[in-house]
Amino acid sequence: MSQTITIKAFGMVAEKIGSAELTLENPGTLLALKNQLATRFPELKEMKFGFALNKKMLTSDSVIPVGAEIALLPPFSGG
Amino acid sequence: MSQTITIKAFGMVAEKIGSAELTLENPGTLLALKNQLATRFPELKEMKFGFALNKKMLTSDSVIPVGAEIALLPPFSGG
Amino acid sequence: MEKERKPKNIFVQGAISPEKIAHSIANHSSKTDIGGHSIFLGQIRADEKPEGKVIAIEYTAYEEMALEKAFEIREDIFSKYPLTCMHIYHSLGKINVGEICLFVFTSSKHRKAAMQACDELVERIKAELPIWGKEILDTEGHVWKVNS
Amino acid sequence: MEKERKPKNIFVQGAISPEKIAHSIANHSSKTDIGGHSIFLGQIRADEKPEGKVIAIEYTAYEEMALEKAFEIREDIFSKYPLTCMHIYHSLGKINVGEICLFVFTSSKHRKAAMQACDELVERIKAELPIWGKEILDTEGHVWKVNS
Repeated sequence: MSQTITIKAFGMVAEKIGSAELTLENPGTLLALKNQLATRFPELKEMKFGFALNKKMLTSDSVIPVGAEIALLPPFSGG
Repeated sequence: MSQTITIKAFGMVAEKIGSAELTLENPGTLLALKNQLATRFPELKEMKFGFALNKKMLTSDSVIPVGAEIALLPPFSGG
Repeated sequence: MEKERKPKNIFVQGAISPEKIAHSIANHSSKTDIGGHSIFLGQIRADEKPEGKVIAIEYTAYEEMALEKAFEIREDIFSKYPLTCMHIYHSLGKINVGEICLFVFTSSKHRKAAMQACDELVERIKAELPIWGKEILDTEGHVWKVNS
Repeated sequence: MEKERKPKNIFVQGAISPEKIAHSIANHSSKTDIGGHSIFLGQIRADEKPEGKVIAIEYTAYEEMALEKAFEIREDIFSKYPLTCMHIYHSLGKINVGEICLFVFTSSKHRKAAMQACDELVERIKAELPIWGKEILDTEGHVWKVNS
Protein backbone atom coordinates (compact mmCIF):
# COMPACT_ATOMS: atom_id res chain seq x y z
CA MET A 1 0.00 0.00 0.00
CA SER A 2 1.33 3.39 -0.97
CA GLN A 3 2.56 5.53 1.88
CA THR A 4 2.21 8.77 -0.03
CA ILE A 5 -0.16 11.59 0.82
CA THR A 6 -1.41 14.45 -1.34
CA ILE A 7 -0.87 18.05 -0.30
CA LYS A 8 -3.15 20.66 -1.82
CA ALA A 9 -2.33 24.32 -1.39
CA PHE A 10 -4.68 27.23 -1.97
CA GLY A 11 -4.70 31.01 -2.28
CA MET A 12 -1.67 32.79 -0.89
CA VAL A 13 -0.04 29.52 0.24
CA ALA A 14 -0.17 28.03 -3.27
CA GLU A 15 1.30 31.27 -4.57
CA LYS A 16 4.17 31.15 -2.05
CA ILE A 17 5.18 27.56 -2.58
CA GLY A 18 4.70 27.86 -6.35
CA SER A 19 2.52 24.79 -6.63
CA ALA A 20 -1.06 23.80 -5.92
CA GLU A 21 -0.45 20.07 -5.46
CA LEU A 22 2.40 17.94 -4.10
CA THR A 23 2.82 14.26 -3.36
CA LEU A 24 4.84 13.42 -0.26
CA GLU A 25 5.85 10.38 1.74
CA ASN A 26 3.49 10.23 4.69
CA PRO A 27 5.37 11.78 7.65
CA GLY A 28 2.88 10.09 10.02
CA THR A 29 1.47 13.04 11.93
CA LEU A 30 0.39 16.59 11.27
CA LEU A 31 3.19 17.89 13.49
CA ALA A 32 5.81 15.99 11.49
CA LEU A 33 4.27 17.32 8.28
CA LYS A 34 4.41 20.88 9.58
CA ASN A 35 8.10 20.51 10.35
CA GLN A 36 8.80 19.00 6.96
CA LEU A 37 6.94 21.81 5.16
CA ALA A 38 8.74 24.46 7.21
CA THR A 39 12.10 23.03 6.20
CA ARG A 40 11.19 22.73 2.55
CA PHE A 41 9.36 26.08 2.28
CA PRO A 42 10.86 28.52 4.79
CA GLU A 43 8.59 31.30 3.40
CA LEU A 44 5.59 29.50 4.94
CA LYS A 45 6.82 30.37 8.42
CA GLU A 46 5.51 33.92 8.13
CA MET A 47 2.11 32.86 6.84
CA LYS A 48 -1.05 32.10 8.71
CA PHE A 49 -2.80 28.99 7.46
CA GLY A 50 -4.75 26.00 8.69
CA PHE A 51 -4.93 22.35 7.70
CA ALA A 52 -7.74 20.14 6.48
CA LEU A 53 -7.44 16.35 6.53
CA ASN A 54 -9.68 14.70 3.94
CA LYS A 55 -11.78 17.90 3.77
CA LYS A 56 -12.24 18.38 7.52
CA MET A 57 -10.51 21.16 9.41
CA LEU A 58 -7.85 19.95 11.85
CA THR A 59 -7.67 21.77 15.14
CA SER A 60 -5.01 19.70 16.87
CA ASP A 61 -2.23 17.26 16.00
CA SER A 62 -3.46 14.13 14.25
CA VAL A 63 -2.25 10.88 12.81
CA ILE A 64 -2.28 11.10 9.01
CA PRO A 65 -3.85 8.00 7.45
CA VAL A 66 -2.53 6.32 4.33
CA GLY A 67 -3.47 8.13 1.11
CA ALA A 68 -4.73 11.19 2.94
CA GLU A 69 -5.40 14.49 1.27
CA ILE A 70 -4.05 17.36 3.35
CA ALA A 71 -4.99 20.89 2.37
CA LEU A 72 -3.12 24.06 3.36
CA LEU A 73 -5.75 26.73 3.84
CA PRO A 74 -4.99 30.43 4.27
CA PRO A 75 -7.77 32.52 5.91
CA PHE A 76 -10.98 32.25 3.90
CA SER A 77 -12.12 35.30 1.98
CA GLY A 78 -15.19 34.29 0.04
CA GLY A 79 -18.25 36.48 -0.42
CA MET B 1 -64.28 81.09 4.64
CA SER B 2 -65.83 77.63 4.39
CA GLN B 3 -66.29 75.78 7.66
CA THR B 4 -66.40 72.38 6.01
CA ILE B 5 -63.87 69.62 6.49
CA THR B 6 -63.18 66.57 4.34
CA ILE B 7 -63.41 63.09 5.78
CA LYS B 8 -61.54 60.32 3.97
CA ALA B 9 -62.20 56.72 4.89
CA PHE B 10 -60.04 53.74 3.99
CA GLY B 11 -60.06 49.97 4.03
CA MET B 12 -62.60 48.33 6.27
CA VAL B 13 -63.93 51.69 7.50
CA ALA B 14 -64.71 52.88 3.95
CA GLU B 15 -66.42 49.55 3.34
CA LYS B 16 -68.56 49.92 6.49
CA ILE B 17 -69.71 53.47 5.90
CA GLY B 18 -70.19 52.84 2.19
CA SER B 19 -68.21 55.87 1.11
CA ALA B 20 -64.58 56.87 0.79
CA GLU B 21 -65.06 60.61 1.09
CA LEU B 22 -67.51 62.89 2.91
CA THR B 23 -67.77 66.64 3.42
CA LEU B 24 -68.97 67.77 6.87
CA GLU B 25 -69.48 70.97 8.78
CA ASN B 26 -66.44 71.35 11.02
CA PRO B 27 -67.50 70.09 14.45
CA GLY B 28 -64.52 71.95 15.98
CA THR B 29 -62.63 69.16 17.74
CA LEU B 30 -61.71 65.55 17.14
CA LEU B 31 -63.85 64.47 20.08
CA ALA B 32 -66.90 66.24 18.65
CA LEU B 33 -66.22 64.63 15.27
CA LYS B 34 -65.97 61.18 16.88
CA ASN B 35 -69.37 61.66 18.53
CA GLN B 36 -70.91 62.89 15.30
CA LEU B 37 -69.54 59.90 13.34
CA ALA B 38 -70.72 57.46 16.01
CA THR B 39 -74.25 58.83 15.73
CA ARG B 40 -74.30 58.81 11.96
CA PHE B 41 -72.56 55.42 11.53
CA PRO B 42 -73.36 53.22 14.54
CA GLU B 43 -71.49 50.31 12.88
CA LEU B 44 -68.21 52.18 13.44
CA LYS B 45 -68.49 51.63 17.19
CA GLU B 46 -67.27 48.07 16.88
CA MET B 47 -64.32 48.99 14.68
CA LYS B 48 -60.78 49.86 15.62
CA PHE B 49 -59.44 52.83 13.70
CA GLY B 50 -57.30 55.91 14.16
CA PHE B 51 -57.41 59.44 12.83
CA ALA B 52 -55.00 61.51 10.77
CA LEU B 53 -55.34 65.29 10.57
CA ASN B 54 -53.84 66.69 7.37
CA LYS B 55 -51.83 63.46 6.94
CA LYS B 56 -50.41 63.30 10.47
CA MET B 57 -51.60 60.70 12.97
CA LEU B 58 -53.55 62.16 15.89
CA THR B 59 -52.89 60.63 19.27
CA SER B 60 -55.06 62.89 21.43
CA ASP B 61 -57.98 65.27 21.08
CA SER B 62 -57.25 68.22 18.80
CA VAL B 63 -58.83 71.33 17.45
CA ILE B 64 -59.75 70.79 13.80
CA PRO B 65 -58.64 73.72 11.64
CA VAL B 66 -60.74 75.16 8.80
CA GLY B 67 -60.62 73.08 5.62
CA ALA B 68 -58.93 70.17 7.35
CA GLU B 69 -58.67 66.70 5.84
CA ILE B 70 -59.42 64.05 8.44
CA ALA B 71 -58.71 60.44 7.57
CA LEU B 72 -60.24 57.39 9.26
CA LEU B 73 -57.54 54.73 9.28
CA PRO B 74 -58.11 51.10 10.21
CA PRO B 75 -54.99 49.12 11.26
CA PHE B 76 -52.40 49.17 8.49
CA SER B 77 -51.75 45.96 6.61
CA GLY B 78 -49.26 46.79 3.89
CA GLY B 79 -46.41 44.54 2.87
CA MET C 1 -23.14 69.99 -0.11
CA GLU C 2 -25.37 67.09 0.68
CA LYS C 3 -27.96 66.26 -1.94
CA GLU C 4 -31.46 67.18 -0.80
CA ARG C 5 -33.78 64.22 -1.02
CA LYS C 6 -37.42 64.63 -2.02
CA PRO C 7 -40.38 62.29 -1.54
CA LYS C 8 -40.34 59.61 -4.25
CA ASN C 9 -43.26 57.56 -5.43
CA ILE C 10 -43.12 54.10 -3.91
CA PHE C 11 -46.33 52.80 -5.47
CA VAL C 12 -46.49 50.44 -8.41
CA GLN C 13 -49.78 49.53 -10.08
CA GLY C 14 -50.07 45.72 -10.00
CA ALA C 15 -47.45 43.09 -9.15
CA ILE C 16 -43.70 43.78 -9.08
CA SER C 17 -42.05 41.70 -11.80
CA PRO C 18 -38.79 39.79 -11.38
CA GLU C 19 -37.58 41.74 -14.43
CA LYS C 20 -38.09 45.02 -12.58
CA ILE C 21 -36.01 43.63 -9.72
CA ALA C 22 -33.25 42.51 -12.12
CA HIS C 23 -33.28 45.92 -13.76
CA SER C 24 -32.99 47.63 -10.39
CA ILE C 25 -30.03 45.41 -9.42
CA ALA C 26 -28.30 46.01 -12.77
CA ASN C 27 -28.62 49.78 -12.27
CA HIS C 28 -26.22 49.52 -9.34
CA SER C 29 -23.28 48.00 -11.20
CA SER C 30 -21.82 51.44 -11.85
CA LYS C 31 -21.79 52.24 -8.12
CA THR C 32 -18.47 50.62 -7.35
CA ASP C 33 -18.39 51.66 -3.69
CA ILE C 34 -21.18 49.14 -2.99
CA GLY C 35 -20.11 45.83 -1.45
CA GLY C 36 -23.48 44.39 -0.42
CA HIS C 37 -27.14 44.56 -1.36
CA SER C 38 -29.95 43.39 0.86
CA ILE C 39 -33.36 42.73 -0.69
CA PHE C 40 -36.67 41.82 0.86
CA LEU C 41 -39.59 40.66 -1.27
CA GLY C 42 -43.12 40.19 -0.02
CA GLN C 43 -45.04 37.51 -1.90
CA ILE C 44 -48.81 36.87 -1.74
CA ARG C 45 -49.53 33.68 0.20
CA ALA C 46 -52.44 31.33 -0.49
CA ASP C 47 -53.54 31.40 3.15
CA GLU C 48 -56.40 29.22 4.30
CA LYS C 49 -58.95 31.29 6.22
CA PRO C 50 -62.07 29.98 7.92
CA GLU C 51 -64.01 31.87 5.19
CA GLY C 52 -62.02 30.45 2.25
CA LYS C 53 -58.63 30.37 0.56
CA VAL C 54 -56.82 33.56 -0.40
CA ILE C 55 -56.40 33.91 -4.17
CA ALA C 56 -55.25 37.55 -4.30
CA ILE C 57 -54.81 40.68 -2.21
CA GLU C 58 -56.15 44.01 -3.34
CA TYR C 59 -54.07 46.87 -1.93
CA THR C 60 -55.27 50.42 -1.39
CA ALA C 61 -53.46 53.28 0.34
CA TYR C 62 -53.86 56.79 1.62
CA GLU C 63 -51.24 57.62 -0.96
CA GLU C 64 -50.33 61.21 -0.06
CA MET C 65 -49.86 60.34 3.60
CA ALA C 66 -48.01 57.12 2.77
CA LEU C 67 -45.52 59.00 0.57
CA GLU C 68 -44.90 61.62 3.27
CA LYS C 69 -44.39 58.90 5.85
CA ALA C 70 -42.19 56.81 3.55
CA PHE C 71 -40.01 59.88 3.04
CA GLU C 72 -39.71 60.36 6.79
CA ILE C 73 -38.77 56.69 7.28
CA ARG C 74 -36.24 56.95 4.44
CA GLU C 75 -34.57 59.96 6.04
CA ASP C 76 -34.46 58.22 9.43
CA ILE C 77 -32.83 55.12 7.98
CA PHE C 78 -30.36 57.11 5.89
CA SER C 79 -29.28 59.02 8.99
CA LYS C 80 -28.95 55.83 11.03
CA TYR C 81 -27.01 53.59 8.61
CA PRO C 82 -24.19 54.36 6.15
CA LEU C 83 -26.15 53.41 3.03
CA THR C 84 -25.34 54.07 -0.59
CA CYS C 85 -28.88 53.45 -1.89
CA MET C 86 -32.37 52.65 -0.69
CA HIS C 87 -35.42 51.75 -2.76
CA ILE C 88 -38.98 50.93 -1.70
CA TYR C 89 -41.73 49.67 -4.00
CA HIS C 90 -45.21 48.63 -2.89
CA SER C 91 -47.99 47.37 -5.12
CA LEU C 92 -51.47 48.83 -5.38
CA GLY C 93 -54.43 47.02 -6.92
CA LYS C 94 -55.01 43.30 -7.16
CA ILE C 95 -51.98 41.04 -6.75
CA ASN C 96 -52.44 37.31 -7.23
CA VAL C 97 -50.97 34.60 -5.01
CA GLY C 98 -47.34 33.88 -5.87
CA GLU C 99 -46.77 37.43 -7.11
CA ILE C 100 -44.52 40.04 -5.48
CA CYS C 101 -46.18 43.02 -3.74
CA LEU C 102 -43.26 44.57 -1.82
CA PHE C 103 -39.66 45.17 -2.88
CA VAL C 104 -37.24 46.76 -0.43
CA PHE C 105 -33.65 47.22 -1.60
CA THR C 106 -30.72 48.62 0.40
CA SER C 107 -27.05 48.86 -0.57
CA SER C 108 -23.93 49.76 1.38
CA LYS C 109 -20.18 49.43 1.43
CA HIS C 110 -20.24 46.68 4.08
CA ARG C 111 -23.01 44.12 4.34
CA LYS C 112 -24.19 44.75 7.91
CA ALA C 113 -25.60 48.22 7.26
CA ALA C 114 -27.58 47.05 4.21
CA MET C 115 -28.99 44.05 6.08
CA GLN C 116 -29.98 45.89 9.23
CA ALA C 117 -31.46 48.81 7.30
CA CYS C 118 -33.49 46.46 5.09
CA ASP C 119 -34.88 44.63 8.10
CA GLU C 120 -35.82 47.87 9.85
CA LEU C 121 -37.37 49.33 6.70
CA VAL C 122 -39.66 46.33 6.25
CA GLU C 123 -40.81 46.55 9.87
CA ARG C 124 -41.54 50.26 9.58
CA ILE C 125 -43.28 49.95 6.21
CA LYS C 126 -45.64 47.33 7.64
CA ALA C 127 -46.29 49.25 10.85
CA GLU C 128 -46.40 52.86 9.71
CA LEU C 129 -47.56 53.19 6.12
CA PRO C 130 -51.32 53.68 5.62
CA ILE C 131 -51.80 50.77 3.25
CA TRP C 132 -54.54 48.14 3.43
CA GLY C 133 -54.79 44.67 1.97
CA LYS C 134 -58.14 43.13 1.16
CA GLU C 135 -57.71 39.37 0.90
CA ILE C 136 -59.84 38.04 -1.94
CA LEU C 137 -61.09 34.51 -1.28
CA ASP C 138 -61.96 31.65 -3.60
CA THR C 139 -65.44 31.74 -2.06
CA GLU C 140 -65.96 35.17 -3.65
CA GLY C 141 -65.93 36.83 -0.23
CA HIS C 142 -63.06 38.76 1.27
CA VAL C 143 -61.38 39.46 4.61
CA TRP C 144 -59.22 42.40 5.60
CA LYS C 145 -55.57 41.49 6.04
CA VAL C 146 -54.14 41.89 9.55
CA ASN C 147 -50.39 42.42 10.02
CA SER C 148 -48.94 40.43 12.87
CA MET D 1 -41.24 11.11 4.88
CA GLU D 2 -38.90 14.07 4.77
CA LYS D 3 -37.07 14.62 1.52
CA GLU D 4 -33.39 13.78 1.82
CA ARG D 5 -31.23 16.66 0.72
CA LYS D 6 -27.95 16.12 -1.11
CA PRO D 7 -24.98 18.46 -1.59
CA LYS D 8 -25.72 20.89 -4.43
CA ASN D 9 -23.22 22.79 -6.49
CA ILE D 10 -23.02 26.39 -5.29
CA PHE D 11 -20.33 27.52 -7.72
CA VAL D 12 -20.95 29.60 -10.80
CA GLN D 13 -18.19 30.34 -13.31
CA GLY D 14 -17.93 34.14 -13.62
CA ALA D 15 -20.27 36.85 -12.37
CA ILE D 16 -23.87 36.21 -11.30
CA SER D 17 -26.17 38.08 -13.68
CA PRO D 18 -29.26 40.05 -12.61
CA GLU D 19 -31.17 37.86 -15.09
CA LYS D 20 -30.18 34.75 -13.15
CA ILE D 21 -31.50 36.39 -9.99
CA ALA D 22 -34.77 37.34 -11.71
CA HIS D 23 -35.13 33.80 -13.00
CA SER D 24 -34.54 32.38 -9.54
CA ILE D 25 -37.18 34.71 -8.04
CA ALA D 26 -39.69 33.85 -10.78
CA ASN D 27 -39.21 30.13 -10.06
CA HIS D 28 -40.80 30.67 -6.66
CA SER D 29 -44.14 32.05 -7.83
CA SER D 30 -45.68 28.58 -7.80
CA LYS D 31 -44.76 28.10 -4.11
CA THR D 32 -47.79 29.82 -2.68
CA ASP D 33 -46.93 29.10 0.95
CA ILE D 34 -44.08 31.63 0.71
CA GLY D 35 -44.76 35.07 2.19
CA GLY D 36 -41.27 36.57 2.22
CA HIS D 37 -37.96 36.27 0.39
CA SER D 38 -34.69 37.60 1.72
CA ILE D 39 -31.81 38.09 -0.69
CA PHE D 40 -28.22 39.09 -0.11
CA LEU D 41 -25.94 40.03 -3.00
CA GLY D 42 -22.20 40.57 -2.71
CA GLN D 43 -20.85 43.06 -5.25
CA ILE D 44 -17.17 43.67 -6.10
CA ARG D 45 -16.02 47.00 -4.69
CA ALA D 46 -13.39 49.25 -6.29
CA ASP D 47 -11.42 49.49 -3.04
CA GLU D 48 -8.37 51.72 -2.85
CA LYS D 49 -5.40 49.81 -1.48
CA PRO D 50 -1.95 51.22 -0.74
CA GLU D 51 -0.76 49.09 -3.69
CA GLY D 52 -3.44 50.25 -6.17
CA LYS D 53 -7.14 50.24 -6.94
CA VAL D 54 -9.11 46.99 -7.12
CA ILE D 55 -10.47 46.34 -10.61
CA ALA D 56 -11.56 42.70 -10.15
CA ILE D 57 -11.43 39.78 -7.75
CA GLU D 58 -10.38 36.33 -8.89
CA TYR D 59 -12.00 33.64 -6.78
CA THR D 60 -10.68 30.13 -6.25
CA ALA D 61 -11.95 27.46 -3.88
CA TYR D 62 -11.22 24.06 -2.45
CA GLU D 63 -14.39 23.03 -4.20
CA GLU D 64 -15.01 19.54 -2.79
CA MET D 65 -14.55 20.72 0.78
CA ALA D 66 -16.60 23.90 0.18
CA LEU D 67 -19.52 21.86 -1.16
CA GLU D 68 -19.43 19.49 1.82
CA LYS D 69 -19.29 22.42 4.21
CA ALA D 70 -22.04 24.33 2.37
CA PHE D 71 -24.24 21.26 2.69
CA GLU D 72 -23.57 21.09 6.42
CA ILE D 73 -24.40 24.80 6.82
CA ARG D 74 -27.56 24.33 4.74
CA GLU D 75 -28.73 21.48 6.96
CA ASP D 76 -28.00 23.50 10.11
CA ILE D 77 -29.98 26.49 8.85
CA PHE D 78 -32.88 24.35 7.63
CA SER D 79 -33.12 22.74 11.05
CA LYS D 80 -32.96 26.09 12.83
CA TYR D 81 -35.47 28.13 10.79
CA PRO D 82 -38.81 27.19 9.19
CA LEU D 83 -37.72 27.85 5.61
CA THR D 84 -39.41 26.89 2.39
CA CYS D 85 -36.32 27.36 0.20
CA MET D 86 -32.64 28.22 0.41
CA HIS D 87 -30.22 28.91 -2.43
CA ILE D 88 -26.52 29.78 -2.38
CA TYR D 89 -24.45 30.80 -5.41
CA HIS D 90 -20.81 31.89 -5.30
CA SER D 91 -18.70 32.94 -8.26
CA LEU D 92 -15.38 31.42 -9.26
CA GLY D 93 -12.91 33.05 -11.64
CA LYS D 94 -12.45 36.74 -12.34
CA ILE D 95 -15.31 39.05 -11.38
CA ASN D 96 -15.03 42.72 -12.27
CA VAL D 97 -15.93 45.62 -9.98
CA GLY D 98 -19.66 46.31 -9.97
CA GLU D 99 -20.48 42.67 -10.71
CA ILE D 100 -22.23 40.24 -8.36
CA CYS D 101 -20.14 37.41 -6.84
CA LEU D 102 -22.48 36.06 -4.12
CA PHE D 103 -26.22 35.41 -4.19
CA VAL D 104 -27.93 34.05 -1.07
CA PHE D 105 -31.70 33.55 -1.25
CA THR D 106 -34.01 32.34 1.54
CA SER D 107 -37.81 32.06 1.54
CA SER D 108 -40.31 31.37 4.29
CA LYS D 109 -43.94 31.74 5.26
CA HIS D 110 -43.25 34.69 7.55
CA ARG D 111 -40.53 37.23 6.89
CA LYS D 112 -38.47 36.89 10.09
CA ALA D 113 -37.23 33.38 9.39
CA ALA D 114 -36.12 34.26 5.86
CA MET D 115 -34.30 37.40 7.05
CA GLN D 116 -32.52 35.81 10.00
CA ALA D 117 -31.55 32.72 8.01
CA CYS D 118 -30.17 34.86 5.17
CA ASP D 119 -28.09 36.92 7.56
CA GLU D 120 -26.70 33.84 9.30
CA LEU D 121 -25.98 32.10 5.98
CA VAL D 122 -23.92 35.02 4.71
CA GLU D 123 -21.89 35.10 7.94
CA ARG D 124 -21.21 31.39 7.78
CA ILE D 125 -20.37 31.39 4.06
CA LYS D 126 -17.76 34.09 4.62
CA ALA D 127 -16.30 32.44 7.73
CA GLU D 128 -16.44 28.75 6.91
CA LEU D 129 -16.22 28.10 3.17
CA PRO D 130 -12.69 27.53 1.80
CA ILE D 131 -12.85 30.22 -0.87
CA TRP D 132 -10.19 32.84 -1.60
CA GLY D 133 -10.35 36.16 -3.37
CA LYS D 134 -7.33 37.59 -5.13
CA GLU D 135 -7.84 41.31 -5.60
CA ILE D 136 -6.52 42.38 -8.99
CA LEU D 137 -5.19 45.93 -8.97
CA ASP D 138 -4.97 48.58 -11.68
CA THR D 139 -1.20 48.58 -11.06
CA GLU D 140 -1.06 45.01 -12.43
CA GLY D 141 -0.22 43.67 -8.97
CA HIS D 142 -2.59 41.90 -6.64
CA VAL D 143 -3.36 41.51 -2.94
CA TRP D 144 -5.17 38.68 -1.17
CA LYS D 145 -8.60 39.66 0.08
CA VAL D 146 -9.09 39.59 3.86
CA ASN D 147 -12.58 39.13 5.30
CA SER D 148 -13.27 41.38 8.25
